[in-house]
Amino acid sequence: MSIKKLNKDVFKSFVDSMIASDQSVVGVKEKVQAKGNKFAFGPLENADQLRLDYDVTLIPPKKYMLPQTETLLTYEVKGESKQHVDEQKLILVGVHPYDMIAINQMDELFSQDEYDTHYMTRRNNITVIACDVVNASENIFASSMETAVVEKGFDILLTDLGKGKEYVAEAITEKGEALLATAVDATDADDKDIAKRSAIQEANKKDLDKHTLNCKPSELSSLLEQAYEHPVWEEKAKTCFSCGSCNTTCPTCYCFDVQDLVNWNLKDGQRERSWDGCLLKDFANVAGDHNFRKQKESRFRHRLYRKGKYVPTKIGGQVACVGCGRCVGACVPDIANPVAVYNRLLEDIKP
Amino acid sequence: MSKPRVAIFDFACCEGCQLQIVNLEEEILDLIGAVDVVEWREAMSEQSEEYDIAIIEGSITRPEDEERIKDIRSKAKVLIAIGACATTGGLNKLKNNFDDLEEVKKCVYSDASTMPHLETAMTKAVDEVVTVDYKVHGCPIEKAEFGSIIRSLLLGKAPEIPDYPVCVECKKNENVCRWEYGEICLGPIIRAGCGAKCPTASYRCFGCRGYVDDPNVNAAVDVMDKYGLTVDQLKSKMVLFGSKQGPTL
Amino acid sequence: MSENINIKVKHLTRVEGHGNIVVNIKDGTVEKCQWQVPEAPRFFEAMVRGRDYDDIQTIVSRICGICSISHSLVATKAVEDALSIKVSEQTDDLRLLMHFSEQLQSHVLHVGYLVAPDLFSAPSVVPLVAAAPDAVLAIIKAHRVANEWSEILAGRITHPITIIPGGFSQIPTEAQLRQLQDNLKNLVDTLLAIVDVVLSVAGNLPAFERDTEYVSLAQKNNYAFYHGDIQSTDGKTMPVKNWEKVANEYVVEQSTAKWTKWNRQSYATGALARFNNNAEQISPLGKAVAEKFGLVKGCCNPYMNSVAQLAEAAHVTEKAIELIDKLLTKGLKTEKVKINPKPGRGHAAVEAPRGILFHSYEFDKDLKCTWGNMCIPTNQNHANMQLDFEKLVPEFMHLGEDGLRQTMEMLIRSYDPCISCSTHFLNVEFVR
Amino acid sequence: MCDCNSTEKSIYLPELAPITKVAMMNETEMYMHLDHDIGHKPGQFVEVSIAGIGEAPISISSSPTEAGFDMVIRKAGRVTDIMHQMQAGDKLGIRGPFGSGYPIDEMKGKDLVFVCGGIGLVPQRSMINYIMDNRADFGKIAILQGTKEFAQRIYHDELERWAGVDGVQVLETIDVAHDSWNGNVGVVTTLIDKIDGIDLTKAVNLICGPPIMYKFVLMVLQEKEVSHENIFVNLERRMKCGVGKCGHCQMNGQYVCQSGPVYRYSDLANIPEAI
Ligand SMILES: Cc1cc2nc3c(=O)[nH]c(=O)nc-3n(C[C@H](O)[C@H](O)[C@H](O)COP(=O)(O)OP(=O)(O)OC[C@H]3O[C@@H](n4cnc5c(N)ncnc54)[C@H](O)[C@@H]3O)c2cc1C
Ligand code: SF4
Ligand code: SF4
Ligand code: SF4
Repeated sequence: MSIKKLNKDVFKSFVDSMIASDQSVVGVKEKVQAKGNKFAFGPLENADQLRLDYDVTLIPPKKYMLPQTETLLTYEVKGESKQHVDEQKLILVGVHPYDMIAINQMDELFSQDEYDTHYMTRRNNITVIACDVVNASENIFASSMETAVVEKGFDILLTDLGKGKEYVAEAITEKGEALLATAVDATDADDKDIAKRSAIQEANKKDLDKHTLNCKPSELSSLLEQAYEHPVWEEKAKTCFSCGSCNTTCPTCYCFDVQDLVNWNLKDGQRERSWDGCLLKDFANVAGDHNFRKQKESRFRHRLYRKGKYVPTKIGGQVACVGCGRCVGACVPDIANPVAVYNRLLEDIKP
Repeated sequence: MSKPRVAIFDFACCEGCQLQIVNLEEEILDLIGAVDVVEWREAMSEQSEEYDIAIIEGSITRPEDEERIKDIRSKAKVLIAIGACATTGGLNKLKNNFDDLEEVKKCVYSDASTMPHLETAMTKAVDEVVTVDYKVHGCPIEKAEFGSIIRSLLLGKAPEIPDYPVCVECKKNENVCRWEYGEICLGPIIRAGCGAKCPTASYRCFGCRGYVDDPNVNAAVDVMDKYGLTVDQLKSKMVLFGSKQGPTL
Repeated sequence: MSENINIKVKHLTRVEGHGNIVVNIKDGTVEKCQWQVPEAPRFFEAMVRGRDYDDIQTIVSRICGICSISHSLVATKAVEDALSIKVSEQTDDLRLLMHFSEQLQSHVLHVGYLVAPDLFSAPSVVPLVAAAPDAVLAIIKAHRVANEWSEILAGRITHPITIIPGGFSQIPTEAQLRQLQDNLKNLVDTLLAIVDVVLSVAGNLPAFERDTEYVSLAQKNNYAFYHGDIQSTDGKTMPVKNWEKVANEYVVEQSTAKWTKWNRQSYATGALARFNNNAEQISPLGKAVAEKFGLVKGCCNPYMNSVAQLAEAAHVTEKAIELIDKLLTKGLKTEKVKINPKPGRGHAAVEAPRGILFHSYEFDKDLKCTWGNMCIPTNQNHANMQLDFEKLVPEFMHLGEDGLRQTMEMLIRSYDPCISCSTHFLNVEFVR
Repeated sequence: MCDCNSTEKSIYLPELAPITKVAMMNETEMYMHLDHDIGHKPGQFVEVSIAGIGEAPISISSSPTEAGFDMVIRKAGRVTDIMHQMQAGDKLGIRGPFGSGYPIDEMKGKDLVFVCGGIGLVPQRSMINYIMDNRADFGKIAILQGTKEFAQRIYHDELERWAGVDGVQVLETIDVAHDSWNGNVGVVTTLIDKIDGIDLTKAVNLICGPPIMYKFVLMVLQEKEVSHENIFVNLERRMKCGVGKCGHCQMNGQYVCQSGPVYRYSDLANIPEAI
């Protein structure tokens, strides 16, 4: 498939023409209300709003596949239920490699064993335009997690060759190819452009390193094999608020709660699922008020085991922390950083 | 099945929570369709001694109020406390930080302090006097949450009232954390359910919904250093809606 | 005609807070006639002491759920006055816009939900749903639009969260303001429909007059809500910082709320007071509404307060549409709040929907509050209600017990009293 | 990525089935039968859905050799409260069966010991009755049932019936003595020594009861040197989806709704959260 080069103007009109099409387009924008320059994915009204030089978004783009809250079923109270599947088509612009890898993992998790048609239908209706990182965020550690570049999952990959003046765009799917074809003034990328792109990606593999994991991600599983009773869990969790911010901002967390709502007529309503978090106190509570993870430290440990050991066994060994650094910034007491925990374990344990 | 009879009563408060019921706007017609409102002093002249569900707004601040709430409890099958004043004592408990109210009154009114209408006592939340079946938190309550709790009860189902911190809803709303601006946001120890209204409006959570069941207040104390703040500053924020209840610093 | 009448209304309904009416008439002589306020005192003046300057608004907003925006605005103005903080023109305009939303919300609530049932001889708005569904839906719609308007500016409907000393924690987007402006334009017809409904039953407003002193804010070129000096219909004016010389609060036996007096034994405040002091500045639509009811400057019929509220509802809607034009033409700017607070004492006044509202605070060098004083409109009306009663009872006792009671209840309601807030300010001096 | 089309049936969509029989077993437990075949294995469970109220995981209590299926419901919360108000003819939403169930093949030809606490008997019954209907395939059977109080006993008719079957012994105990009870008094572990003619170390031991019970039963079996391979436990967890997505039932790396709720104890060696 094709690799094109788009200069600034061509790129802008490419984005504007997507916006003008019948598909909804969401991309990274500077958050207007916030005082700092934080970024968030939101609906684009024009190409100027798109900020591909962003560092990291407040919450990951998973919200488009697995929304904060979504309707699974509609029903008559105490009667028949109907499934509710959202089939809206969407173009998602500006997904960073680490977030793309997280989406790839989630695609696997929601399609393996029991196929989740709610997630997968949304996913299949999204055209993803990924982009390489231009500005490293404060806490990124994608270099350590081997997630600084991505090879699959997206439809088009954009690489900014410098200050938003020129982009290389590579389509790797039919959907992507068709979309890229609408950028009529784009030229074919030449070897020099592709070399520039490789240089940027190689640099990212090294430079997205605000925290450094002192082992290979593939070694985490065997590290954790021996770390269950380590004092670090209690040390760190002492100041844990059980606020779940490390879960809610994480691109690979996908646990959910399900609740039934009813309308005012008390006759119909909907069953909704919404994000949950394993750090929240009642996550493993059952009838009789028995809590299978009552202690803060056991919940704190569970998350880091999920990332480093449990989920990897379900998805062919890939570590379920992609190094976006969001939880590091989101944790008020500053204990959530997985690298800090894993490195602390490495001081005492050899994987 | 006949419609449940609902009576709404107020004690010491700003009546803002009752206003949220009015603020259901068009939905209030649905509410009236689903229940029989038999008493609601602020909105109607009818009064009734017979009701199934009593909705209580406001704190208990006088001995005569204690008698009144006990009487209401004895008549109601279900009693719901709405709003911070009723559920936790709320802002009214700021008063309880003064040690001796009798003396305070004497010093203020001198001779007049024995006048019965000036009687006041330490503020109590409703459940410090009678059993409360359900609580709708907030100052004021969120009308959406109130509606869904009422509908849940009408279906015969215990409502799901969150016992996790405001941060959960705040993060879902994609807010920038107030702590990043060096503000003391009580979100991590306060019960969610408001949709993180305040941080979403770029304002710190000041704790109107009361603490989660097991707030890690020690963590909050530990965190102050990291942000260059003092424990006194934390106390001064916690005291607003958290005086004399839950964990006190 | 009954010679003996005993009225005892405990906890008057359809008003905010608790008030009692007691009347004893024996052999045609009025022995007792009282407006009593038994509301539980809440001691806000004590509760603000020792608190941070940036928590004052959060605390005093809880004085009243219905006029929480007015309390928040006046408190913030007083805090800013005390700490020598200046705000931008944009902040001032946005706050005024927020303030207007509360006038509309509160007036619609009062006229639509609380007063209208009296005019229709119904115990509440509930039976009106069946009897006059269109009118009820119009009232609900106006109330909803007003609330959505508040929410855009204040962050939520009741107890604002965006007002901070020096500015706003967050301002609306231009798109939100445009949408709001559209909603307000669409609302005009709804408001006029409500006006017509009320007009059709306006004959049920009692014909009662008592020469009264009316006090409100007044400004040269504006129908004053948010800025201005204190003015009396008796011709006196007073700068806001001297408000305590206007209120002259005192404690009476029959009330947990304090009473006030200025140039006479009592004065009245509220929509009618504003109209009597500012009638020339009311917007064309407001003027048209007033004319429909024959409301003219100098009116001394307290029952006409509800009509003045309707005129003001039209006024604020029209003015808000203009104000949004001004804001959008200039373009909204995200302003970082940078302040350099200095300790001191400050005072402020705004017109709450029910009348003039005063707050004052003092802060020490740590910017902790050392003193606070607030005087709310209903306090300022209690004495006037009592004097109205004293003239009204002999004039209306021919209606018999039920008729008299109804007339008296309607009188209190027409003042739109906010009783629970009026009791928060017993002048208590706490010793720790 | 699978390109299955979106009209695929949702794994969260329940199917309505009418309740055909209900009976109160005691104050808190209700028996229910649904004439609805779901093709289950002993030890599996279903998600019961009442639209507007919610869902709850409930064990299947009957053997697949019988038509339809049985459930026993303890009144514990939202869904189970409403279930208790239901009658024959009312409909329930059903998803499932879910879970792995008992390892029938490996149990064949062996002696079996069922240790049950309270409504722990409910899921075990699906296996017990399967054995009763295929009696020749299995060895000797011991059924140990412990109940807190006399009034809470369930399935006592059936316990009696099983006791009459050749090669089956039923031992029952209650925690608190009662006038109408002249059987064993004490916790369920006190019954283990009373098992007659079964070598526990060669038998398959199946445990199901309240969370606290496992520790004590396992301790006794440990003393008796029963190998962990020969012990199976049936575990409860919080569940929302039943299909290995929502994360609530996870204990360490295992999703109980998929790999459980029945586990070979030796497989739990690296699952410290299990017991
Ligand atoms: C595999 C399996 C099989 C089971 N088989 C049976 C069976 O055969 N019969 C039977 O009666 N039960 C069975 N259970 C247990 C049953 O599923 C639970 O009792 C279930 O909670 C009942 O649902 P409910 O809606 O009635 O209760 P819920 O309303 O869910 O409440 C029950 C309790 O759960 C906790 N809880 C639930 N939701 C929350 C929340 N959001 N926040 C905090 N705490 C919460 C609380 O402690 C609450 O008291 C089984 C469970 C499992 C996992
Ligand atoms: S680790 Fe941090 S972010 Fe996660 S729950 Fe604990 S305090 Fe919250
Ligand atoms: S702003 Fe407050 S509520 Fe939101 S995440 Fe931060 S601490 Fe939690
Ligand atoms: S964010 Fe905090 S203060 Fe604001 S409404 Fe929620 S609980 Fe109350």
